[in-house]
Amino acid sequence: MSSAPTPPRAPAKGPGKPAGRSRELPEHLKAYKGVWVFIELERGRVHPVSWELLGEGRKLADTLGVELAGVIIGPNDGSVGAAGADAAAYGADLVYVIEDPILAAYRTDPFTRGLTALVEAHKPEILLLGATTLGRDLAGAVATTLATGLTADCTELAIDMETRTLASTRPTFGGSLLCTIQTLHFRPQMATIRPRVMSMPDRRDAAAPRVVTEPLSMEEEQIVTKVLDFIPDRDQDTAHLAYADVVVGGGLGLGSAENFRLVRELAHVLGGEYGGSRPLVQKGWIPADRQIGQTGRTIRPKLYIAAGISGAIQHRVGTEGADVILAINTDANAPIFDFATHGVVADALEMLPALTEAFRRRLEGAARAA
Amino acid sequence: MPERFEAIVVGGGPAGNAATLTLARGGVHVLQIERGEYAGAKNVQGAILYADAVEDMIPEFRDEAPLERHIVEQRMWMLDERSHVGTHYRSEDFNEERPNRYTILRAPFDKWFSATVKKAGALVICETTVLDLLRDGSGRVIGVKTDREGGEIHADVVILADGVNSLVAQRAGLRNEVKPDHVALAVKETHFLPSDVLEQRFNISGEEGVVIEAAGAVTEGMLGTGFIYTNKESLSVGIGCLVSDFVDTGVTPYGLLERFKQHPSIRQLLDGSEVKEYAAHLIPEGGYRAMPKLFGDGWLIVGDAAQMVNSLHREGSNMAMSSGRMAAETVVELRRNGQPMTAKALRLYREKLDASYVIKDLKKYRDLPSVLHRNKQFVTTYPRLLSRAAQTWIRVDGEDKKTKERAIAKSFLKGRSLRGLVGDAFKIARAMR
Amino acid sequence: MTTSVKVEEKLFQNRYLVDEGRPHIKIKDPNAVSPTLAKLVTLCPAGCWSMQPDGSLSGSLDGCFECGTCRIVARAAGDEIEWSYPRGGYGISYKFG
Amino acid sequence: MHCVVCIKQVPDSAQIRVHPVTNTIMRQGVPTIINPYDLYALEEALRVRDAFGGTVSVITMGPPMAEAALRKALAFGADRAVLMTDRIFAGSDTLATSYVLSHGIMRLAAETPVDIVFAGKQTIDGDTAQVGPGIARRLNLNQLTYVEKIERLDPEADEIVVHRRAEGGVHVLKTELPCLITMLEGSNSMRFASMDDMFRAARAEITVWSAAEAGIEDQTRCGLRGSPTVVRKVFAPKPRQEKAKLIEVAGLSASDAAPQVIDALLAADRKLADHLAAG
Repeated sequence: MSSAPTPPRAPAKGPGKPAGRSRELPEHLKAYKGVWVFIELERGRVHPVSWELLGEGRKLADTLGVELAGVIIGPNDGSVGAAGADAAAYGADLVYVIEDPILAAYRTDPFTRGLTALVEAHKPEILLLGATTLGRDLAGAVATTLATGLTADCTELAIDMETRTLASTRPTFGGSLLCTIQTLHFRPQMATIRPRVMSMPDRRDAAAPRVVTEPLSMEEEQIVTKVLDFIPDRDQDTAHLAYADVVVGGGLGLGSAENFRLVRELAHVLGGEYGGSRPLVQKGWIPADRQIGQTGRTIRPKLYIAAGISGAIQHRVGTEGADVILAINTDANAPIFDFATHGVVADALEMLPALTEAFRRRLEGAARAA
Repeated sequence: MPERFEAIVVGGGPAGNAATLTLARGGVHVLQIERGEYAGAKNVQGAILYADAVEDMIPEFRDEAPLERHIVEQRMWMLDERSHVGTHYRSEDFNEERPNRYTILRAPFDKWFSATVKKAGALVICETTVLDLLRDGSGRVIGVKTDREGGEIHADVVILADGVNSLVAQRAGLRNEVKPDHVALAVKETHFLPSDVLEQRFNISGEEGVVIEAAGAVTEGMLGTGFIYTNKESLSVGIGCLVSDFVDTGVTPYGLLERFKQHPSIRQLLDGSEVKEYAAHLIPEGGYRAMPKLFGDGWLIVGDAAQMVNSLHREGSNMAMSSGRMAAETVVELRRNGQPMTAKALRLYREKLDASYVIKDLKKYRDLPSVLHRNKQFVTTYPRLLSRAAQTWIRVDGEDKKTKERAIAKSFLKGRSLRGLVGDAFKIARAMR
Repeated sequence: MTTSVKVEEKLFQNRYLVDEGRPHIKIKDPNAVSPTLAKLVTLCPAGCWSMQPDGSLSGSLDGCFECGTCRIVARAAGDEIEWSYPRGGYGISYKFG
Repeated sequence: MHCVVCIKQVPDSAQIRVHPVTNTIMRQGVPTIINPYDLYALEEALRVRDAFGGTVSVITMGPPMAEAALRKALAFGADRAVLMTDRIFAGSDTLATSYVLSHGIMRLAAETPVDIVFAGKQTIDGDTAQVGPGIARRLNLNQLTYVEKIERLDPEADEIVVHRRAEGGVHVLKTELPCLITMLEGSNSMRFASMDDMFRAARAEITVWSAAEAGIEDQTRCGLRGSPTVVRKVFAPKPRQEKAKLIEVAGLSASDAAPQVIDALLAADRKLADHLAAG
């Protein structure tokens, strides 16, 4: 049987030594300069949250009067270079890069080793990562290794000029409250930010960025975890309401289980997910994992279309986080109109197919033009 | 090998806790089973706690139990649609060393009581529902069956404290279904207010409390009462009527509560409060005549499950504790004398009840439920007559007092006729004898 | 004056541990709705029972208080109702009570 | 197989309300529960034990009242419960918490070697999802977070294959025991425990370890002093006041109204327009 786990590797002593609670930044922490954004590169594609964070990082760097850098860790198949050019186009002054074949697919140990080495060598004061499953996994490991502060799932970042520290705001207690957290006497100040929270910056054509490359001092034999396969979601029809960008929801106003088909069709055209309110689950029109609302899934999409949903408070709690909410209901004073951003007083059974058609024409038009 | 205990108590309310505490202290190997997530999760009450029943078992309860306020003022209101007439009794005497009446919140209180029961050595298991009783060939109860795998548990005696619905006794054929005119459905909300605002509104300070009982037009012709009890930083606001009346009138319980809250005499008391919970529960109202058989071979019934509530005086939880304690004392005595838990031996429980206020009070008011049930005028006609009379008497409008007195007397005669008035007085007197 | 009371707004404040997919109360024949069973629509303090357009009586028991009123009234009128408490720990869980 | 499950007692956040008028945070009567994400971790550990035998230990760091959460975990079927409680743990953020829990797990491992440490994906009150990774780093465990399914487990070969949620799909990962696993919500559903489990839980002794008993020498790494992050303030989000902007469609047929509705939506939010254009 396996031996007892070895005693914990003492985290790097260095900057992690806890200092007193005084406002003044201790001497050895002054060496930490610059704002870094981890560019999440997987299977040759960069997750858009990385560009959103470069936009936010630019603001923080300008406030502090320091440089903004992108950090790219990946295989040496050229995708890292391309990502570096894009990073510059989205505002990065320079990029720190580690390229190595064993970094083809994300694994905790090699990526943590690489990012930790870059931080210890070049000492950023702020390190931002996207709150994706990759970003959160990596951030947790790196923050523990560096024994520094990490705030997760932030929805707002600002600089507290009094202490030149990052003030990150995030939801707590299941989203019913917000709290502002700071890392006063430890560097770097780490934070993960949810996708689609920060706005996407404009892409400007920029010269190739300054690149600082570091080696990954690690061999494949040292890495225990192996990636056997990647199964894309297309194959499984599992509802990913919590992560969807577009959600179309149906309620009792649809009148019957058959009419729920209209909700699925619109969701399909928009490349989004479909779901419904609690009563639909009870009537068996939709499975429980398709339920939107307090006892179902909390959704935070860009667009939520609520068709024939009255908008009971349990439903509001689960959908209020959407950027744009279009409510379609025949009852003008249905509660849903109190928290939707846009409303159409009409019959969902007519509006849904019409919207499906109009969106299909609009999107095909856009596709042909691109 | 199924688990075996000397006694099993079904239910974690006042009756169940009192029984289990007394059994544990009496050295009985006892298991208590509660279906809620914790003791109190499923329990609802106004709630007023009368100190004596608790004090008998836990003399220092005032220092440990979560109590809200001790009651210094009792208001009894008779309401018509736009007014109330009533009596307020308040006395400095109630600011005494060991107050007699408290307002409580049942969830925290039952949790505290349950912790005391555990400390006394009883084994308490929550989140488990007892479905039925186990019997031997001769029909003697020898344990319970729960809704969990491997859920058959044996015991020499089972004390049923599972509340007004008394489902276990029904399923085991020990009693038949509860009747609609033997129970009241009460709905209640907990309204939160900053304690200083609450204290200003009710003219109290510190730990002092006010309770209001309201009857009359607010129950919209149904037999029932409303109440407002002051807690530390909240008000318990509720109203309840006979289930049979709700069936006849078709009034919705939540509509009744909403209109009660809008009544001119009540609205301002709730101004600016935030409702944190809406609850509903049945209350035994059938009194002595609705009580089931209380004991048998290997079983006893206590508390609401035995329908032991004296509704006129709003006494339920104290009767639950007293009956729970007496049932447990019976088992402790029989066990000490080495007697088997047969029906004959368990009759001792009934004898203890008969000798106590429990049966005496229930017998005293055994006709009251039916009298009130058949004479709705006590909650419809009289409130209006009293309110009119009060207004006639108070208004100074040049009419001479003799004429005013005659008008009031005439209104009562017109409202109920001489025979009706005398008849009502006689009925009430007889029912209270 | 009729007060339009939105029951589900009231229930939102309460704490329920819903036993998904295991309703604890069943009307034997929801399509044979006797006059008494029809009264459950106004009688239930949590508004669990509602008449469907096709005349049947349907119950959504997430907000049930387990008070027993529907059982008592149905059986008093001789109607068939399967009534049990939810599984241990599930259902209403009062914070104040 | 010896599985250790880290759980946390948290307020039932669904019950925390913001007063609509005064915007103050109303905390009265909020009960404490086991962090819901931890239940998926506990159920998975119980399934591993059911399949391969061995024991499931549950460990938490918190005030004395956190024992209730351990009692409940035992009631689900865990074999042993450890409460780490000490004044100096108060105010720990996730870094300090993972430091404390790592010592507790090491002491458990000294009694019986630990094969898998399970933790919830995150807590509903802290939501930082770092305690798992923190423990994995400190105890040199292979880290497998956001796991949807354990596909294969071979105790003899100390090998495990899992499905880990990634963007747009799942990675199938193979690694060696001992490892740390955090389960994704919805990956399983908690069992309804047997009567024996309930009895065992009600009678079980909860092991209580102070900092010293858990072998913690460097007390500056615990509690507030060991916590790099500091919560400056907690406040209520401003509720969305304005009502919906009604798009006028009266008199229009649905097919005529639809394009106007789309224009209104795209005009409202650039991100939405970019997203839909990107197809």
